[in-house]
Amino acid sequence: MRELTYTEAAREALGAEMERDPNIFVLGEGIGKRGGNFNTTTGFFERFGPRRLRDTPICERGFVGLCAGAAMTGTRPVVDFMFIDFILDSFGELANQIAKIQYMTSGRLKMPVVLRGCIGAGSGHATHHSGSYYSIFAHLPGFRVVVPTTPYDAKGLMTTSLRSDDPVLFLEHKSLLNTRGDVPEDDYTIPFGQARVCREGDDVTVVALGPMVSKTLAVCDELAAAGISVELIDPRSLAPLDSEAIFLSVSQTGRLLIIDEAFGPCGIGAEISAQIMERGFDQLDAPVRRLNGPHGPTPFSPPLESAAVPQPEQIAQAIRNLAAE
Amino acid sequence: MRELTYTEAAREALGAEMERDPNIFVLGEGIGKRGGNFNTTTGFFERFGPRRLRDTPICERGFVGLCAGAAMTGTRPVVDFMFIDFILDSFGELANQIAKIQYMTSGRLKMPVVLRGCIGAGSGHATHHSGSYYSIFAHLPGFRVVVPTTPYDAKGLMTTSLRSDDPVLFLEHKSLLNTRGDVPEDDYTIPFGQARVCREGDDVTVVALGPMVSKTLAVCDELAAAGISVELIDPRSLAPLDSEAIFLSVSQTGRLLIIDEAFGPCGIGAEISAQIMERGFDQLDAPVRRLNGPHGPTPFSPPLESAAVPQPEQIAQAIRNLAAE
Amino acid sequence: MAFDNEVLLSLYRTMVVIRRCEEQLARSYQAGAITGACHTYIGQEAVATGVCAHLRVDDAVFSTHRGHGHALAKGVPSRELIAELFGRTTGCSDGRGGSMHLFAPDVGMMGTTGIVGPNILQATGAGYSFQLLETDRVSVAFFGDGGVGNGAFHEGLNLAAIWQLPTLFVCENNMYATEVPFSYAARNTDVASRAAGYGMPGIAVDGNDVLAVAEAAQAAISRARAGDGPTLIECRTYRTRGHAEGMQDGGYRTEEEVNDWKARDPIKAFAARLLERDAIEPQALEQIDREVAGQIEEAVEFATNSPWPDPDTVTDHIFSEGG
Amino acid sequence: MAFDNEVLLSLYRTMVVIRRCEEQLARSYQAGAITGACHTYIGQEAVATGVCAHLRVDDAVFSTHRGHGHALAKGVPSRELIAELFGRTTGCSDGRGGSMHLFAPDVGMMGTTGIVGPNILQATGAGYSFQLLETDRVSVAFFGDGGVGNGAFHEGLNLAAIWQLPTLFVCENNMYATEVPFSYAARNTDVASRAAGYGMPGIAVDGNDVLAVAEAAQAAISRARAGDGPTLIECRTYRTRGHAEGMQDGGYRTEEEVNDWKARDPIKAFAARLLERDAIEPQALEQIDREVAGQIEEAVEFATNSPWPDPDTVTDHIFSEGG
Ligand SMILES: Cc1ncc(C[n+]2csc(CCOP(=O)(O)OP(=O)(O)O)c2C)c(N)n1
Ligand SMILES: Cc1ncc(C[n+]2csc(CCOP(=O)(O)OP(=O)(O)O)c2C)c(N)n1
Ligand SMILES: [Mg+2]
Ligand SMILES: [Mg+2]
Repeated sequence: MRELTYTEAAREALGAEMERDPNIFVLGEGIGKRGGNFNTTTGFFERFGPRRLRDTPICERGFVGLCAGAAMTGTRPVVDFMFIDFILDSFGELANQIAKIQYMTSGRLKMPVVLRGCIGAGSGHATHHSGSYYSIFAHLPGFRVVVPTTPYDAKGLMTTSLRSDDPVLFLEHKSLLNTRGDVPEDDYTIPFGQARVCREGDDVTVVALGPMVSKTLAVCDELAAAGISVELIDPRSLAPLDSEAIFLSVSQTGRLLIIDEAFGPCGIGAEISAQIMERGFDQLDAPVRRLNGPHGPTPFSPPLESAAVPQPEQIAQAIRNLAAE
Repeated sequence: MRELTYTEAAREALGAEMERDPNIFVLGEGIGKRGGNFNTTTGFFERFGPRRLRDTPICERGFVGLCAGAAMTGTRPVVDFMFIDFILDSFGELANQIAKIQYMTSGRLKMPVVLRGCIGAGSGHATHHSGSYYSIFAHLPGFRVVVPTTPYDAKGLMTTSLRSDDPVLFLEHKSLLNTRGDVPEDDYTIPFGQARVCREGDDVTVVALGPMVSKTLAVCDELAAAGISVELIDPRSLAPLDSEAIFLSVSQTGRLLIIDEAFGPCGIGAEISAQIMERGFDQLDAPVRRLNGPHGPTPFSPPLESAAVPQPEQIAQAIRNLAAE
Repeated sequence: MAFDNEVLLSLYRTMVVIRRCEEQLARSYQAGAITGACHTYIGQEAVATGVCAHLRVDDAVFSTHRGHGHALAKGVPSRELIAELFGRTTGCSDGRGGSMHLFAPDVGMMGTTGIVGPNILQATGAGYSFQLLETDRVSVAFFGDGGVGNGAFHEGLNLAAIWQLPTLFVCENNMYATEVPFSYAARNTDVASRAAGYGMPGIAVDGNDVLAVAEAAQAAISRARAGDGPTLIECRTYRTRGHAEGMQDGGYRTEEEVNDWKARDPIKAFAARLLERDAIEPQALEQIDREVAGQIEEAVEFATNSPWPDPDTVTDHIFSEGG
Repeated sequence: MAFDNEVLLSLYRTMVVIRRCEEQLARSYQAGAITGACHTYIGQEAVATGVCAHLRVDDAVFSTHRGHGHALAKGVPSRELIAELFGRTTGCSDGRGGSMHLFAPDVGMMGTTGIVGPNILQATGAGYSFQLLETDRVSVAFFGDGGVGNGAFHEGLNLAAIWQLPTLFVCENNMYATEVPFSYAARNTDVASRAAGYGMPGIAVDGNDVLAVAEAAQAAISRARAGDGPTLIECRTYRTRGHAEGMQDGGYRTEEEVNDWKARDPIKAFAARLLERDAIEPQALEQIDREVAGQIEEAVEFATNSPWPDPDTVTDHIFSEGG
C-alpha cells in the first residue's frame, strides 16, 4: 500500500470531501495561496478557488462565530487554526453557541463545523503555541473530539469529521505531522468512539494519547524482555470515548495506566480512570494510574520543554511500577 | 453571632479589603452606581468612588485583558462578571495570559486578579446564564478556584482571595445568594484547599459542590433513619483540592460519592474519583461513584431545568445504591 | 411614501402585534407565568418592523436578548413566542429556550442569544453561506448600542466588509446597555460613523420612524442582494420600559427623558401619519387593533393550555444523531 | 530637528543594536542555536527606537511576537535577549520564554506575546494602574497591522478612550500579517483613521523615519502624562526579512516592493541625515558601529557559555508562593 505522511493523509481526505461536497469551505490564516502553515491545504487554493479557501484576518472569535452562522445556513465550514492555541480566543462562540445550537433548536439546525489545529509541545514554540486542551472540549457537551495518531487514522477520521453534522475538534500533534504510514487511496471512515489496540498484551493496559502512543510502543519490547507484557490502546477519539474497549482490556490485565502529555487534573485521564473504576472495580488488581506532563505552562528552553512532557524512561518506569503494585 | 446573607458576607469582605488596600478596584457591568446585578457592590460607588468601581462596556475580553495588565503593574483588579457565563469570551486572556504570567516571569510579576461571578442552573435563565465551568479552570494550571457554599465561607474565602497574589475564581451559586448564616464581624481568612466536613458519618462519604451540599444535607436524616450514615464534605476550593480530607473520610467509610450539578466528563468529580482511587485503592469497598447533571446545555422550561440538576430523590437513591454495593 | 396602503397597514399591524404581545408578556411575567429573563421591545417596534418588511422568509435574522420583536416581525406566530416564554413544548424552541433563545429556522428566525455579540458574527456567517451558495438571500444582525464596544462588532463588520457579504448590521441604539449610558461606554456615540473604519456604508436613521427604517433597510437589502456588500444601519430609538421585567428602572435616566420618548411612540406617530397622509380610515386601524387583541388573547390561552416538556427529553438533540 | 546630538546618536545606536542583534539571531537560528520561533525586526527599527526614546524606565511596554526590537529599545541588554533565545538561565525570561515571551519588568519591558492581541489590552491595563495610582507613568502597546482586525484592538482602544488612560497604541503597519496583505484583511487600510471611531487622536507617520516617530510619540506621551488620554500612532513601515526565520519568503510580495523598502532603510537614511544636517562626523557613527559589533559578539559568547535551566525547575513559580 501507498505510504503517506500524516499531513498528506489528512489533506487527501479534505480534498476528496471538498470535491464531493461543494458546501465545504476552509477558513484560516495562510490557508489560501500559502497552503497552510502546516501544509494542510497545499494546492487547494488553485483547486477550489478563493471562496472555499479563504484567508482570514487575525480574528479567531470572529471567524469561528461566522462559521457558526454559516453552518446554521447550510454550508460546512472547516476552521484551520494552525496552532490550536489560537482557538482560546473563540471559546465563547464554541462553548455557548456552536456546542449548543443543535440542542436549542431540537435538531432543526445542524452544526457541521470542523475545527482543526496542531497541538502539543516539543517544537520549542513555548507556552502560547504548545497547548493541547482536548480535555476541555471533552468536558463540554456537544463536541466530538478526535486525536488521530497515524496517517491511516488521520485520513479516516478526517473523512468522518467532514461528513458529521456535529462540531468536531480534529487535533493533530505537531510531532506526528511528518510521520509516514500506509494509507489506502479510496476513501474510508473511522467511526467516532472507536479505539485501536496498537499492541496486545496481558499484564498492563496502557491508554496513550497522541505521541505518547509511539513513545510507549518504543519501550514495550524492553518491558516484554523484562517480563511485562503491555496492551496498548490508542483511544483516537476522546468524545465519544470508547470505554468499552478499555474496559475489555482491563478485564484481562487488571491494570491500567493512562499516559497524556496534557494537564492531569480534570483531564481525560481522570475521566478514563473514573469510568474504568466505575465499570470494572472488581477486575482491577491495582489502582488506575495516570502519567501526565507537569501541571504548568510549557516552557521554551529545550531541557525544560523535555521535562514538561512524559519521556520514554518515565513511561517505562510508570509501567514497571504499576506492574509491581 | 450576626446573621448575614451570602451576598452580604462576600460584600463585607470586599468592602473591608478595599478599605485596607487602596489598590483594589472592581470592574464589571452595572457594578458602579447600580451596585451590581446581584448586589455585590451595593453602596460601594459612593464609598470608593468611580475609579475603584468602574462600569464597563460589554467587552469581557477587553476588560479581563486590561486587568492582566493592571495586575502586572501594581494594582489588584476584581472582575465582577455578574453571570459567570460571560467569562467565556475572555478565555484566551485567562488561559494564555493571566494563568501564565507569574510562571513566565519566574515570579517577578504577580497576578492578583479576582474573577467572580454567579454560577448554576435553577433560576430559569437558560443555557447562556446557567453555566458552572469551574472544572475547566481547575484543569488549567495557574488558577485558584473556590466555590463557597455558606455566608461564613463566602466572607472568609473572599478575604483570602483578595489577599492572594494569584488569580482566583470566586464562584457563587445563584441559589445560595440569599441564604443566611452566622458571620463574624471581624475579618478572617479560610485557606485555599481546606475542605469542611459538614456532617460526620460512617457508611458513605459524599463530596458535594455548591447547592448540592444543602440538597444532600436535606436527605441525610432520612438516610440515617434507614441505617445509612453519611459523612458530607464540602471541598470549598477545587484548586487546590483538599484530597487529604476526602481521603481521610474515605479511609473510614470505604465509599465515596461525588455530587456536582455541572458536567461529568473530565469534571472535578472525575478528578476526585481518580485521586482517591490512586491514594486509597485498598480502603475502597466499592467504586467511587459520581452523580452529575446530564451532559447537556441547561434548558429553560422548569420541568426540563429541574431534570438538568441532581435533585434530592436522586441524591438519596445514589447514596442508597452506593451503600448497598 | 413609497409603500402602498396594504404594506403600510401591515407595518402598522406588525408593530401593534409586537406591542400587545410585549404588554401581555409583561403581565404574564408579573403573574408568575414566566420565569427567568424577559426583555421587552416596547418603544423599539419600528426597527424590527421596518427592517423585516423587506425580508423574505429565506432571509436570515439573528437577534439578541431583546428579541421578541424581531421574532414576531420575521414571522414567528405570537402564540409560539408566548408559549416559549411559558416554557411549553409548543413554543418556538420547544420550551428549551425561553425569552433569550428563540429559534424558528423555518421562517428565517435563526435565533436570539443571551450573550451579547455572537449574533453579529452568525449573521456574517449566514452572509458567507448565501454568497458561497450563490443565492441572493441576505442576513441581518440586530444588536444594541451595548454590542458596539464588543469585539464581535469589530470582527464581524470587518469580515463582512472585506468579503462583501450580503449582511445588514442593524444597531438599535437605545442609549443604554442595562443602566450604563452609551455616552459613557463610548466617546464617539455616532455608531453609523464607525462604518467608515471598515470601509462599509453606514447610515443613521430615526429608529422610531418605521418608514425611515424601512427605506434605509430597503436600500441596504437591495445592495446586499445585488452582491454589493454589507451596510451598517444605526436606528436611534429608546426602550420605554425597564431593561428587563422584574428589574427596577430608576436612577440612571430621568423621568423627563423617558416621557419625552414615550411622546415619540413609534406606533402612535405612525398611526397619526397614516391617518393624515394616506387616506386610511381610523376604522382600518381600529380593526387591526381589535384583531391583534384577539390574537394575543387566543395565544395566551393556547400557551396556557399547552403541555410542558417531558423531563425525559432533557438530553435529546445534543448531537445530530441519537440522544 | 528638536533633539540634541547626544540624543540623536543614542537613537542611532539603538537602531544599530537592534539591527546587529537581529542579524546575529538570524545567523544563530540558521546554525541551530535557536529553536522555535524567531521573528526579526529588521527594517522596523525606527519605530521601537523613536517611541522608546521618550519613555522612562518606569513606563511600561507591551509587545508582540516580533518583540526583540522593543525589548532592546526599552533597555533589555542584548546579552539577555540573545541568551533568552538560546534558552539559557541568563536570558531575560530565564530561558522559559524564547523569542515570543520576553519579560524584563525591572526595565519596564512587561512582556511580548505569542498571541496577537492581548498586549493591547495589557497596555490599557497598565494605563489603568498608572491612573489609579495617580502617577504620570505611561504605557505603550506595540502591535502589527494584523492586530487591527482583532477584537482586542477594538475593546482596548475603546476602554482607553472612555477612561482617558495614559496609553499609546503604536501600530506597526508593515502591510502584511505573515503572508496576508493588510489590503486584503481590511478594506480601510488607514489605521490612524480608526482612532476617530473611539474618540481618540490618531496620527500616521513614516515608520522608517525615526525622528518622525519620535516626534509623534513625544506629543502623545506628553498628553498621556498630563492626563489627556491615549493616542493611536500608525507607523508605516516594512519588514525586509521573511515573517520568521526558517520560513520561505516568496510569492506574496514582489521583489521590487522588498527592494524599494530596503532602499528606504531607516538606519541608512538616518545616518545620512545626521551626517548632512547635524555636523556629526562619520567617525562618530563608525565608532558606534564598532562598539555595537563588539557588544553583540560579547553577548553571543555570554549566551553560549551560560548554563541551561535545571529541568527540576519546570514547575517553579506557577503560583506566587511555593512551587
Ligand atoms: C457578553 C455579555 N455580557 C454581559 C451580558 C449581560 N447583559 C445582558 S443585556 C445587557 C445590556 C445590553 O445592552 P444593549 O446591547 O444596548 O441592548 P439593549 O438591552 O439596550 O437592547 C447586558 C450587559 C450579556 N448578556 N452578554
Ligand atoms: C491570535 C493569533 N492568531 C494567529 C497567530 C499566528 N500569527 C503569528 S504572527 C501572525 C501575523 C501577525 O501580523 P502582524 O500583526 O501584522 O505583525 P507582523 O508579523 O507583521 O509584525 C500570525 C497570524 C497568532 N500568533 N495569534
Ligand atoms: Mg441599548
Ligand atoms: Mg504586519
